Amino acid sequence: MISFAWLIPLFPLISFMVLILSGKKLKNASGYLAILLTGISFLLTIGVLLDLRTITEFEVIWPWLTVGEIEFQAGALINPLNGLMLFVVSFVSLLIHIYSLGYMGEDDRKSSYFAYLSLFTFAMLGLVMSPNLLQFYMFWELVGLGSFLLIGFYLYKESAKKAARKAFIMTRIGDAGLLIGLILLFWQTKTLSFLEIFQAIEQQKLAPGMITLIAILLFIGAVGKSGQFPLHTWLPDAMEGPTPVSALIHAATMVAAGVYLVAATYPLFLASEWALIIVSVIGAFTAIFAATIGLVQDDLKRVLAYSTVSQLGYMMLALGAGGYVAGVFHLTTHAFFKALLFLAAGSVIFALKNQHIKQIAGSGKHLAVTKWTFLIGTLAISGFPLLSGSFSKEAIFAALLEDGQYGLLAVALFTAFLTSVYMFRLYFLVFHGKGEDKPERTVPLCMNGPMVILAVFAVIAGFFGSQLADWLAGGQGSFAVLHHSPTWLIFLATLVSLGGIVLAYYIYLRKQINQEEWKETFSSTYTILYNKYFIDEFYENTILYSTRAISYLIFYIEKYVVETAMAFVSGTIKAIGTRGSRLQTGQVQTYGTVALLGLAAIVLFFVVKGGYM
Amino acid sequence: MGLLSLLLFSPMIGLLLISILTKNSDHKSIHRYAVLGGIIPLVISWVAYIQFQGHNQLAERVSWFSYQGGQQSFVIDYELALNGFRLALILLTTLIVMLAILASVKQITKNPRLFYQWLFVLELGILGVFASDNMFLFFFFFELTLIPMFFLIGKWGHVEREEAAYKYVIYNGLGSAVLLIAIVAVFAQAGTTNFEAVQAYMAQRDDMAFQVGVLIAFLVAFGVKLPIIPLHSWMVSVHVYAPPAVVMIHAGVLLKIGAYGLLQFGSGMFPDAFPVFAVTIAVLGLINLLYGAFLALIQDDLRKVFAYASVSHMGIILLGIAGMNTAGYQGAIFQTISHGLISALLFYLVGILILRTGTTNLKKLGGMWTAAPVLSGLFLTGALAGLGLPGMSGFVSEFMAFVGVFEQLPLFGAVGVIGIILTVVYFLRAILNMTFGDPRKNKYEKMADIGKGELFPAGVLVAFIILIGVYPDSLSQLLQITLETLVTGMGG
Amino acid sequence: MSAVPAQGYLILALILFCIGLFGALTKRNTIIVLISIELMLNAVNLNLVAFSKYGIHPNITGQVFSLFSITIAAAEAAVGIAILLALYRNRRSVQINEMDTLKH
Amino acid sequence: MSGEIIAFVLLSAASVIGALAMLYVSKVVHMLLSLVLTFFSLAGIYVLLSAEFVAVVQVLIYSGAISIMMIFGIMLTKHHDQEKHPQNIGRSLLAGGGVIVFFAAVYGAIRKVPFGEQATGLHEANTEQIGIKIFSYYVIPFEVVSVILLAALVGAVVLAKREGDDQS
Repeated sequence: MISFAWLIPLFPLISFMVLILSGKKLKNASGYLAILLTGISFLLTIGVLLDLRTITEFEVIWPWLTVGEIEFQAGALINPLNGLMLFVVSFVSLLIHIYSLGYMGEDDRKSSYFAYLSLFTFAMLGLVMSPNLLQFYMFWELVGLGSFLLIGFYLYKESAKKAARKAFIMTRIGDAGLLIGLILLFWQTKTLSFLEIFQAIEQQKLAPGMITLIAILLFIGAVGKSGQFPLHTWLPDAMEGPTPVSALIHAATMVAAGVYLVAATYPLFLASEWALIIVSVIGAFTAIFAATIGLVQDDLKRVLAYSTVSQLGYMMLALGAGGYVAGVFHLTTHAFFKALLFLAAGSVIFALKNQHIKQIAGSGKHLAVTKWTFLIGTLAISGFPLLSGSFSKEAIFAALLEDGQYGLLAVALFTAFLTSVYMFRLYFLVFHGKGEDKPERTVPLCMNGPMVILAVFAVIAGFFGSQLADWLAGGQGSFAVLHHSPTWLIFLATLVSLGGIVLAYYIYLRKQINQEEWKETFSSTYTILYNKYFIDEFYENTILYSTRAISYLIFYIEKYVVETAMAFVSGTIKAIGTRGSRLQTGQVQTYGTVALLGLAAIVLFFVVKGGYM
Repeated sequence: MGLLSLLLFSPMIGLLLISILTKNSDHKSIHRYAVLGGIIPLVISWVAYIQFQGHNQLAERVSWFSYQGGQQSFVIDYELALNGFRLALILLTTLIVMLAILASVKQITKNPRLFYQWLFVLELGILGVFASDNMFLFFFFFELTLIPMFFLIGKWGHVEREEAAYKYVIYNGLGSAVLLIAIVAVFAQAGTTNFEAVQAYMAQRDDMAFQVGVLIAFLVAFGVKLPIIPLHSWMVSVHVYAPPAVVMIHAGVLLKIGAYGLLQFGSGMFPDAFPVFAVTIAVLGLINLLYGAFLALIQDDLRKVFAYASVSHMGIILLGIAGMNTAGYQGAIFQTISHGLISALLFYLVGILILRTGTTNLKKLGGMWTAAPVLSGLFLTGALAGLGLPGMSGFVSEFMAFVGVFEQLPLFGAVGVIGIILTVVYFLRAILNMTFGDPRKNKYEKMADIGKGELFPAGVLVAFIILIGVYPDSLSQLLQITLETLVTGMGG
Repeated sequence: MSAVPAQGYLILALILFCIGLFGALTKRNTIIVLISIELMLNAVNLNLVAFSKYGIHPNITGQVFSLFSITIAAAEAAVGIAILLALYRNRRSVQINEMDTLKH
Repeated sequence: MSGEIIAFVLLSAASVIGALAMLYVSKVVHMLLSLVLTFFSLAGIYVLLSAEFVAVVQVLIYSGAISIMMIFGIMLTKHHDQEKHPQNIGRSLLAGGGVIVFFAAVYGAIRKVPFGEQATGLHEANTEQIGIKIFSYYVIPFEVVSVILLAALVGAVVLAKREGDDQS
């Protein structure tokens, strides 16, 4: 089965092509077609996973582009990490295809939606099985395209347009770093294949400084894609897309691709101490930074978006601290519970047609399945004991402890506390309260089903931590170790998580602590947080402004310097023309004189030079 | 008459077909004959492609004239020869001319007979430029492209068409003058204009100063054509004021003569002296890339955006050439072909847009997607191809060009990558402003989507763009031998 | 027998040719321009005849050709005068500087 | 100093003086007459060059036919015309300069040209020799020249005819 692994991404691609070429003809069938083909991919993935128990590594490559003696290749690389990612992607993607059937039920551009979704699935599957960085980069960009198209799906909305554009551009900034990094890497090692790069690093063919530079450049790519500070601003805006899209792309898969990139090129990062430090510091900062913003946002999806940013920061933090397994583990569990949270949020929006949590004010409680699944998701992300999130977070704390990063550990713990506060704020505000609005629609089974399945995974995924470590160790070797925390740390983590829940309970449910009063006392802090630290405005006023300024500067150069030069040239030519036309007197004798002068000149030349040359 | 001559002069058949028609014959039959005339070179060029695959070379040579001067003999022959690069450009030419004719069917209503006559002369000239194997023929056909373009712009263009046509002719005329001087200088030294013979002569003479001097002249001459900043303003006005069908050819093929010339004349004839210019070309490339990109950011006219996008893309060609290695050259060549296809696609769509709305002002357009989803989708596809999305030809060429330039000049490459970010910004800004957004803002709410018949040329272009993007070896296999000669000539 | 060198005849012819040329380029009366051209032709004839006697291969052909050339000169003069008359009828002038239709 | 040299000097002086006079007299008719002098003296020079027949033709055609025709031309147009000194002095200077350069260059060339022996038998039955040459070797050019003359004749008549004459 594993030798057919390269077929996996092709089915969604077929789906995309059929749907995009058939236009609106397929109508409802489009959804079923997409689900069918994604389902085939998922089954194939399962088959591949079964094979992976015995074969730890499988690579198939074809020549793709010949450049003189260099040959760039395309193909598929299956190792435990890739296999895991394949599973996560195809599984979540399948569930979300099914969910979308209900969510997008009445949209008349449904076939476009499913086409884009299939395109994204194709790209994401291709991404996680790339045997080399070039193919990785290509799918990386295609994933961005899928995300862009889906964010801008409601294209008549001005905000969707802006969000889509922003997402594409911000991630592209990261991609530029990635591109530079991979080209540098290519000239250092003469190859882009992951395996050969790792060999080169093992043989210490690269200068340490160069490794650090390349690792940082690759990390810039990951920062862009995974919404890490300072390129995170697109991710919350990306919530303009349909909610299932947010679940798939901006929670479970694409944004995790940055983490995956770091994981996939982990030997490179391990070879450079500085790169690891930068990864962990950026991760930690993003985690706490986004969590604080998440505390005060009022938009259901935005809170989840900031929570995603924060959790991705966690993963980076883990990877930076040497917690390879912890990072990948958290990536997996996060994929399940965050997809679940988004799907549940989608149900709320679907049913109530509202996503402002203060306006919803508890109306979510009429949706029983949604309420319970959302609660499970919330508990998981808060690190409630025995749910998946608690295990993966604990692994991260352990890794930090092992690495001796006590400062970062403190940050991580505090972030965990904030996480449970804002997540339960969300939960209490949406599902507990007066609840005056009755749902306009009932949530169909095809939406509830995936939510329940994901809820199950969100509960149980945490128990497979050590299996995951063994699994990953099969492919990668030494660094794939799951760190275990000492008891006091487990206790502390649980305490922090519960503390957050309790605090949220008192503030938002019992209202014993008046949040309005807090708002008054810390009004400036509140404003800063509510406006996301004014990062967008900062970019607006610095980068965008200076870009525009350069543009206008060049515009004026163009207008005055170049055009003047142009006018000068054409003026000169015109002047020559006018002068020349004066020779054109119409008088034969003048012409004759000119001819004679020419003759005289030629004769003179011959006489003086004695011939040609 | 060999296959190459047949190919070269095949546009004459179309020209004759059109000329047989009287002035009063109805436009439909003129268009029909023009399409027929466009198909003939297309078919022959593909036959040549198949032939070329068999032998990997295709050449013709007829002695023309020679004379003695001093101890040296001076020879000018009628020499045609193909290599992979030229063949690729010829295939591109015949394809794009064909599609331009299809585009003209609806867009040209004023005296189509004369229009097509000029168009076929133009095609003849372009084919000649790419097929000729010596500088003399090259120059002859190079000049031959000048005149038809002048009339095509001046007579069938928009608004400031005559101004644009004069700008075109003045700039290119000056460029040709410089080119002629350089060619004559080389001819007087080497006694031949054949590319290979000149290369052999220069290698044996080893006169660096002379070579550098001539190369500067070539750089200027082809810099006008490419265009290199600050010699670009003619090109912008041609993009804006020429009829879109003509711009398809202009941006798609004619600008490529500059890139082709730089490679063929620069590295093809002066392999020893050319690397001296690596940094110069890299700097020029960067300037082009960023200058074009920054200007494209703030334009309000879609055609101007695309024009500056072309300027910017030419920067990538220059960067690739500056790499002075296989990857860079291949990137430059890929970019030539790829940009040809992409800009042809974009201007084809612009033509359709003008038919529907009569404007390309971005401030007047908006929310088009609701009314015309397919047209908008194609615009977006073109823009994505232009901004170098993987899976389309633009990415492969950009990637290789950057790989090439990174070997020796990594800093230039790194700065150039910034240009790629800007590319995204300006393309998305233009396309999204036009297609996305509130449909109620769209003054042309009832505009028709692209028709079934109009879909074909766009489809063909998209297919080629994706083919090269998904499987670039289809093109790069064709180029390997050419590249080898280009690069090995440089001593590795 | 003779002491006149061939160069003498050639130089005479050259002088006459140059005078004719100068006249043809500067005189304003069309008839004089015409006749200056005749003078140039005459100088050429002189050359031909001189070469027929002093050339590397002295030959009667030179004289024959001077005859041809005189014939053509006569024809030319006749047509020239005819054109001149036609022009004069239209323009009432034989001043060459008033004839600048080539410019327009 | 042989008689031939004296004759040559006199005749060439006369022809040059005639030509120069053409340049510097002011009346058109006088110009023409001074050129007739040149033509006559050239005929004399032809005789010196053993080309008696050509000399006679020269007198007949140039000094006779063409000069008469030119005089008719002058008569039929503005015969009182006076040639003032050319107003376009710049152009005259340019032309003069060009002519002088040309003269100097060709003069230099002539000085260097080597010449062979002079022919001896040219003056014996000169006319006969010419006749034989024309009617044996140069028949076709001769015929072509006749055609040209005919064409010139017809052309001259057509051109000189008044335009209104077509009707009558």
